[in-house]
Amino acid sequence: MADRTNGRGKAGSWEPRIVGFLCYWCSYTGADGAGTARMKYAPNVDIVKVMCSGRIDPELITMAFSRGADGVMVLGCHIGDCHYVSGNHKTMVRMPLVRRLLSGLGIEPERFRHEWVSAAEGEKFSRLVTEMTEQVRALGPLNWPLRMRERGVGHGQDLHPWRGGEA
Amino acid sequence: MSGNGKLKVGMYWASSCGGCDISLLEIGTRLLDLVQIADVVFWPCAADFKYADVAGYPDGHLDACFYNGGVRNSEQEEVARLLRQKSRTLVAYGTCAGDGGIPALANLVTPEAIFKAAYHDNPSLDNAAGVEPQPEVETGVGTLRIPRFYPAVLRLGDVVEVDYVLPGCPPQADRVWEAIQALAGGAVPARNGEVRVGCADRTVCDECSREKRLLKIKQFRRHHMFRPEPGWCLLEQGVLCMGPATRSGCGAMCLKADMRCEGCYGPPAGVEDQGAAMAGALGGLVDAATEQQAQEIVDQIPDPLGSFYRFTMASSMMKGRR
Amino acid sequence: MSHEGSAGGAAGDNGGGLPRIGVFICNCGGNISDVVDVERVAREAAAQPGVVCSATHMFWCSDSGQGIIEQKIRDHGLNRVIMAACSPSLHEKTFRRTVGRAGLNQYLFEHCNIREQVSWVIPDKELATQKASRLVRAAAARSAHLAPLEKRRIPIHPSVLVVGGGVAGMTTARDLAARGIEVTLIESTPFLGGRMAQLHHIYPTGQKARDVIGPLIREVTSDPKVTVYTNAQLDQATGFIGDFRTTIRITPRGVTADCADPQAAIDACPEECLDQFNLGLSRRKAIYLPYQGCYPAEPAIDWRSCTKCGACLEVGNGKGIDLEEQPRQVEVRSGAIVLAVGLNTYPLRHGEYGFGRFPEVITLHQLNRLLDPSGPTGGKVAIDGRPASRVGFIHCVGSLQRKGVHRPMRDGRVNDYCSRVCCTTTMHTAAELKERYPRMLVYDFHEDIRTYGRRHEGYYDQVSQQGVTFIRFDPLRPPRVERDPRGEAPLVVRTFDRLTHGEEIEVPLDLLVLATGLVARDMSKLVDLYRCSVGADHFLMEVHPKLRPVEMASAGLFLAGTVQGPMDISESTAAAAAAAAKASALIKAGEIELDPFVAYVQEEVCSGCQVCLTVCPFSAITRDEAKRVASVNSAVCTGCGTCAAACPSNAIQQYGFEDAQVKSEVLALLEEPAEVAAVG
Amino acid sequence: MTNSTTSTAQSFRRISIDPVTRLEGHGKIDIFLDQEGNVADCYFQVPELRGFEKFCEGRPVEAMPRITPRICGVCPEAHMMAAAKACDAVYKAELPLTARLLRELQYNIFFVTDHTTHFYALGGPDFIMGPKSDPATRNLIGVIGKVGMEIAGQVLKCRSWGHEAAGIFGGKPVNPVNAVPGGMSKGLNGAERERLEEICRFMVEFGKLTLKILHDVVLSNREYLDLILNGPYRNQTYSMGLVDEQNRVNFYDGKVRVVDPDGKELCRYSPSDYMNHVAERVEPWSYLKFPYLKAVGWKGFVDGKDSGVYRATPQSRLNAADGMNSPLAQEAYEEYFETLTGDRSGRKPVHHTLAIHWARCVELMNAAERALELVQHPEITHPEDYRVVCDRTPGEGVGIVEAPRGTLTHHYVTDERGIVKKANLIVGTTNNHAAICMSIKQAARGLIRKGVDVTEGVLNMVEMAFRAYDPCFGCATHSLPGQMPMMVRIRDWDGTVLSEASR
Repeated sequence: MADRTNGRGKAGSWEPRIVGFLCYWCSYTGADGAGTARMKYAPNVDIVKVMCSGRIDPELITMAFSRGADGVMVLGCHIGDCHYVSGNHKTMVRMPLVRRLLSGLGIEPERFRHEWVSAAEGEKFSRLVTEMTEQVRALGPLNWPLRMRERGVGHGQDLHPWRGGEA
Repeated sequence: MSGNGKLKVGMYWASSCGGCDISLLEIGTRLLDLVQIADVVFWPCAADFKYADVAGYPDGHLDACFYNGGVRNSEQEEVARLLRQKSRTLVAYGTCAGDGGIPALANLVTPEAIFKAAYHDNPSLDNAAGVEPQPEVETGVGTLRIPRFYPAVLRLGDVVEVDYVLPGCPPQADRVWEAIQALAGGAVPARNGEVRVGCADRTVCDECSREKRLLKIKQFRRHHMFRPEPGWCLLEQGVLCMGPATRSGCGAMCLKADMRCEGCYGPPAGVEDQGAAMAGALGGLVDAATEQQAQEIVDQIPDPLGSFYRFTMASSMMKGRR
Repeated sequence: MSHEGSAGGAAGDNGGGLPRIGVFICNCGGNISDVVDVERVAREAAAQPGVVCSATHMFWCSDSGQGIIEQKIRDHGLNRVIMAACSPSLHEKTFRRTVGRAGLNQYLFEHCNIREQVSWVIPDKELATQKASRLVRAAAARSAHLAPLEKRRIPIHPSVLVVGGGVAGMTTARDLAARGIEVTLIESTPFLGGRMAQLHHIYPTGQKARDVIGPLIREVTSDPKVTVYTNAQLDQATGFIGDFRTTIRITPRGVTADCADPQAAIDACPEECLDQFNLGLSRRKAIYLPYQGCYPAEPAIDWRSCTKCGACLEVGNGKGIDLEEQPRQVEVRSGAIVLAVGLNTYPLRHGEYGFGRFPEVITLHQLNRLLDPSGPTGGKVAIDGRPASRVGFIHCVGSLQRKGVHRPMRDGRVNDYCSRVCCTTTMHTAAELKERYPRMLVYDFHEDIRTYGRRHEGYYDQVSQQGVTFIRFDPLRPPRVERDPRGEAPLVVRTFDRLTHGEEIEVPLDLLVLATGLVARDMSKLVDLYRCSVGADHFLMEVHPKLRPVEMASAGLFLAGTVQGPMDISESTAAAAAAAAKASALIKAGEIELDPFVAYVQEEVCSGCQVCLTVCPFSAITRDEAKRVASVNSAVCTGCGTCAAACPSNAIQQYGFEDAQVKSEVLALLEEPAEVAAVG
Repeated sequence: MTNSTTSTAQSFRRISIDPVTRLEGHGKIDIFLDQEGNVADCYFQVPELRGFEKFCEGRPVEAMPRITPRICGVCPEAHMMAAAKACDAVYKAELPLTARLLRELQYNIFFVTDHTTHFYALGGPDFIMGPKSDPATRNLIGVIGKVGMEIAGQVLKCRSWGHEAAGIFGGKPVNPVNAVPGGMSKGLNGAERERLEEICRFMVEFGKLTLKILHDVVLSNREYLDLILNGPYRNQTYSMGLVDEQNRVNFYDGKVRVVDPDGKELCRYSPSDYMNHVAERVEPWSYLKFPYLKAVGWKGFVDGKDSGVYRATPQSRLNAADGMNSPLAQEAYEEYFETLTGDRSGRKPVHHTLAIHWARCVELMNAAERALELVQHPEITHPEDYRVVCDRTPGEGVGIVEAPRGTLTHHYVTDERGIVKKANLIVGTTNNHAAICMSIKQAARGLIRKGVDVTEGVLNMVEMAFRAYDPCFGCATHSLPGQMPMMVRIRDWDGTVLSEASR
């Protein structure tokens, strides 16, 4: 697997790239809480804010993996706490479905985490981030685009078509 | 245009089943109209033009070429490149060429596993020596060559630039005839990379006449294990119908036979990953109060990957297994 | 320090044409710049496509900072602004207004959190700077897809619903009415007054509780602007800020104003039950009045113990009493809602410090009833007629509990917080005891004493001079209460006194008073109806403890009093007044501006599959039968985006969180950074 | 393709026909000439593999009737029916009468449509236009011009009505969806039944017309008759076919019967123990496997009683049976055997490869008559009995039908939830693979000899050897899509390409 820093970590070392989808009312505020409390945790999870975990379309998750993420984390409000009543109920059904799809595609379960984090659980958030970063680091880079390129698969227009195959 | 003012058209088949070629015959008596306006200059299924003939044509000789089937081996890619060179308009005809189709389910398994199942681990096999097809074989009289087997099924768009995609498994006859007339009349939408023709911008639900009662799904059920109520939306009865996440154009024919849509017309206009779009929709429709209940209901779907990506594994974002 | 791209271009042409992005990175007075190399982030931002200027500043949120931003927007004709600073929950609104003042649409703006989620949590400078730069790059990519949006203007119905008829609820109702605002006050029990009515003397003024609550009740109930409903529970609630519709279920009272001789009816009633007002220390009739001068004046019928025998009817020949009264529903429309439902005392377990096993063990609250002349013992401190001459107090019963040391409550939680009011109340009550019975021996078993309030320390000094014996126990080895084996006194308390270096002592007592803590009420109904967020301690959570202490995350809901946590009466009324002020500001505004992040339908690709109709939690989406497509009612839509994720053809999108915007953000995070020339 | 020259002791000149055309699927023929210009050896290669057997694993078994039709777009109904029957076996479901009637009716209508496609579009042009006619017109469009609009209209009408019927049953004309475990997804109402009866009546007339065209154009032409009887197109192999209780040809159900080259019955087995009778060999130079009869054993690509090679073509079905189950077809059956073997009873098998076309027309006639008989059955429009619910625990099951090209076997093993663990498919054309290779070699040897100018017409006559089988390499290579047209290339003895034999 190519050892690219992809703009993260010290030159030469590989750092896991994890996309975190957080709902604004609970998990995002919880993450802020971890910040206010100056808790220290791994920098590998880049947070994408959505209003409710119900907005997280499985297409965003497959897109993240297919474009090079080594892990994806989805956080939402505990059931019953959702600012929009049942936004997280949708997430509660979608995520097991996504988990079955990803495991069918050979992606290790540790690369996809779905947890509930309330606005008061800054500590839980920082623990989840560090724990998942270490698990993904142990698994090594996923690097789906390169894997698919080796199987001769182009990504349609944006990546050049596969030139392999002698006459 | 050839000398006699008629269009020169061709049809080729790669990793497909021939259903698309037969679907061309499906236009029925309009075939006679086609014969008036076009000459077939290459159609292995039904005409004797050989490769050498195609190689002999000048570049851009064909006005339009229908290429059906995914690209599964080196020869199919070669023919794809050859036809691209020889055709002004290259149409990915049918879901296999556009999205990989059912053969692309093989992207869920490794090439080694396919060979093992076909040539080694098979109840009616007599292959003690463990012989496997080889790209090159020496015989007493000369070398025999067969194409190299690719590790994954590719969409036509993965190997050459495709002008239009005509989805469907196979494309519905009326849509095919509309596409042919458009090509003949030159009234085709501007090209900007795999424009989808012969289909609408909506989904199968738009064409399906079954009644919707806006009820949440309590459990998933398999069609042969219960008798679905006729006339009522199958998805709401718990049958995993891909209608909401499938482009329309086929006239919801399967639904008319009381069978679920399996997504053969590919993802709707604004969607890149058909399976993920369906997973998103199901998340909203299932009625679960607790996580354990949600897991139970989700586990009732026997084969999510095979159902959500039955026709579009090769055009999904993930393309296939690791 | 700023990196200027090409100047010029119309000032803020509102999103049209190619993006001209301005990136503003805040030092936050070192909070960010101590860890993140803000200059490098600015440089790297300047290299991103579409970015025409990037600049850093000590405090962008300062007036001078905001002025510079406005100037740069005009100078460079910026049509996108990226703010990389603190969390959006703090200053996103501030900077949106700044952008607005510069003539640019407020929603062509991205707020990037590089303080709470970067500089404060990543010690390594290099990693923190890379992350900040990456997040700015993603925000820039996302901003390119933004389009101008307009805030939604929702009219505010000019009335407020106050839930809870205790001191807090009534204070809020009074303050709102004083500002000319219609108020509906609902109280779940048959009488106003709440917990305060059960108290005797209250600190710090030493007045009688009822002398304070009485005038407040009269003031509130006589004000034409206030409509009071007692015996009223919340039933259903729909709507949203500016137009809440709450259905209230009024349980029958059984007695009306024209009941001629209520006391006769009470006397005639054969059924007796524990008097909850006196906390079970005495009994009362099924038809009852809690105390003299209560409001409403008519008695109420306790349907759990009334057998409808009809004895009370015969006395007043049936006038004014109706045993067959049916519950009724009332719908209340309000622009805002103030929750003042109060709290509960700690539920003592049977046998905890002997409570329930020995009659001589009572709670501090029950002692208050004993001291009250109109109370069950007419003011005498006696149990079953036996006057007490040796009284002990135990502090922190059900407060400052530690996991593993104290047994958790039924729901598995331990109250690890201090209930604030019990220490001062204990001191104040002990002082009254010593005043009334100077020769009474009073012992105070405590782990800690926190008389924190203004003029509260005085009670501690007074009690010390009056000769109360203080015994400090180790919380890991709390006092044990048993029958006195030698029979000198009903009870004996054994503990280790840390003030005398852990000497074990035994104290014979006639009466033991437990200073029980305070816990939250069951909030599940409120959470169901109004989606309030609840803290780990189950009290309702405010948006921000310092900046917005009495507002809730659910827009239009306010907190008054102990619903938010243990408080004494003065703190509770202060909070209630704040809630009233905030609510009236909302009502007086007449309309409210809400974020425009609602859903919208792209009709050309919608096929009317109605998945979104089933998905929407607020049924804000209906089907347009003519066009056979979905349509969103943007007034009802709260902007959660669930439908956008559910729509299988991506036909329904959410303003501000469209697929293109979120996807471009994710893609930017995953791409390698553009090569950054090392600009000086 | 550049190929390195191999200097074996005695070098050979290679003639390639690449791709083979007017068939369903991909294929390539390489003919090697020795110094004297005679055919030293000849290879028919199938260059494709898809892996259905592997990627069906993990799918629910009820998906098989909807996935396997994509093995072949020409005979999707065959795969759907075989898969549905295998599913019935997996769930041990007993189908009600109506369900069985509906299935056989749909299947016979499909048989008529499919045989029409081959006779007029794929195999027919060689006879109707002539084997050496101009390749540009030697196709369906040429046939339309030759036989005239009146007959061409009938051909196209038969095709479109056949597909309309498929549409009535299965919702989709190509790749139907309506056969499900336990029966059919939807029954027939009165109006649909009437329309189908009208279609079946037309098909019976069309069957007669086809037999007449066969007589007028092919059998009455001395040159063609001589080509059929005495041309290099004759392989003495075993014959396999599905037969009913009275050993009459049945396309949908029954037992598999095999007779030896002289007509004596070798075996008669039910679908579930197909593995005891048939095994498949693998050759390194082709993706397609070679089934043979276990009882006799694999002796290589040779004819005769002691070679395990068998054929399952329309001709083989007639050989393996003792007659047809409908009058007009029985009459055509007797005329077929009398002309080709002199014995009307059909006990003596016919081995003329080109005569398969004729047998196909006999079957077309039978299918049309059988369909008409079924559509008039009183129980056919029963409102309920078109399916049963499968509630037994799934296990293992085999389903066999006669695909137009040959006996089609689907064998599934599932777990207790009905998820396929193992799938084995022996498909119509695969049965005939060894025979096809032999026929092509025989034709090449017969037609290409020293001093004969290898023209395009000659090469086409070599291709006629495989077209008779109406091969479907999409099916054959269910593990392959079977689609790479054949190329024709002539190389000098040292392997350099002399010229691409362009037609």
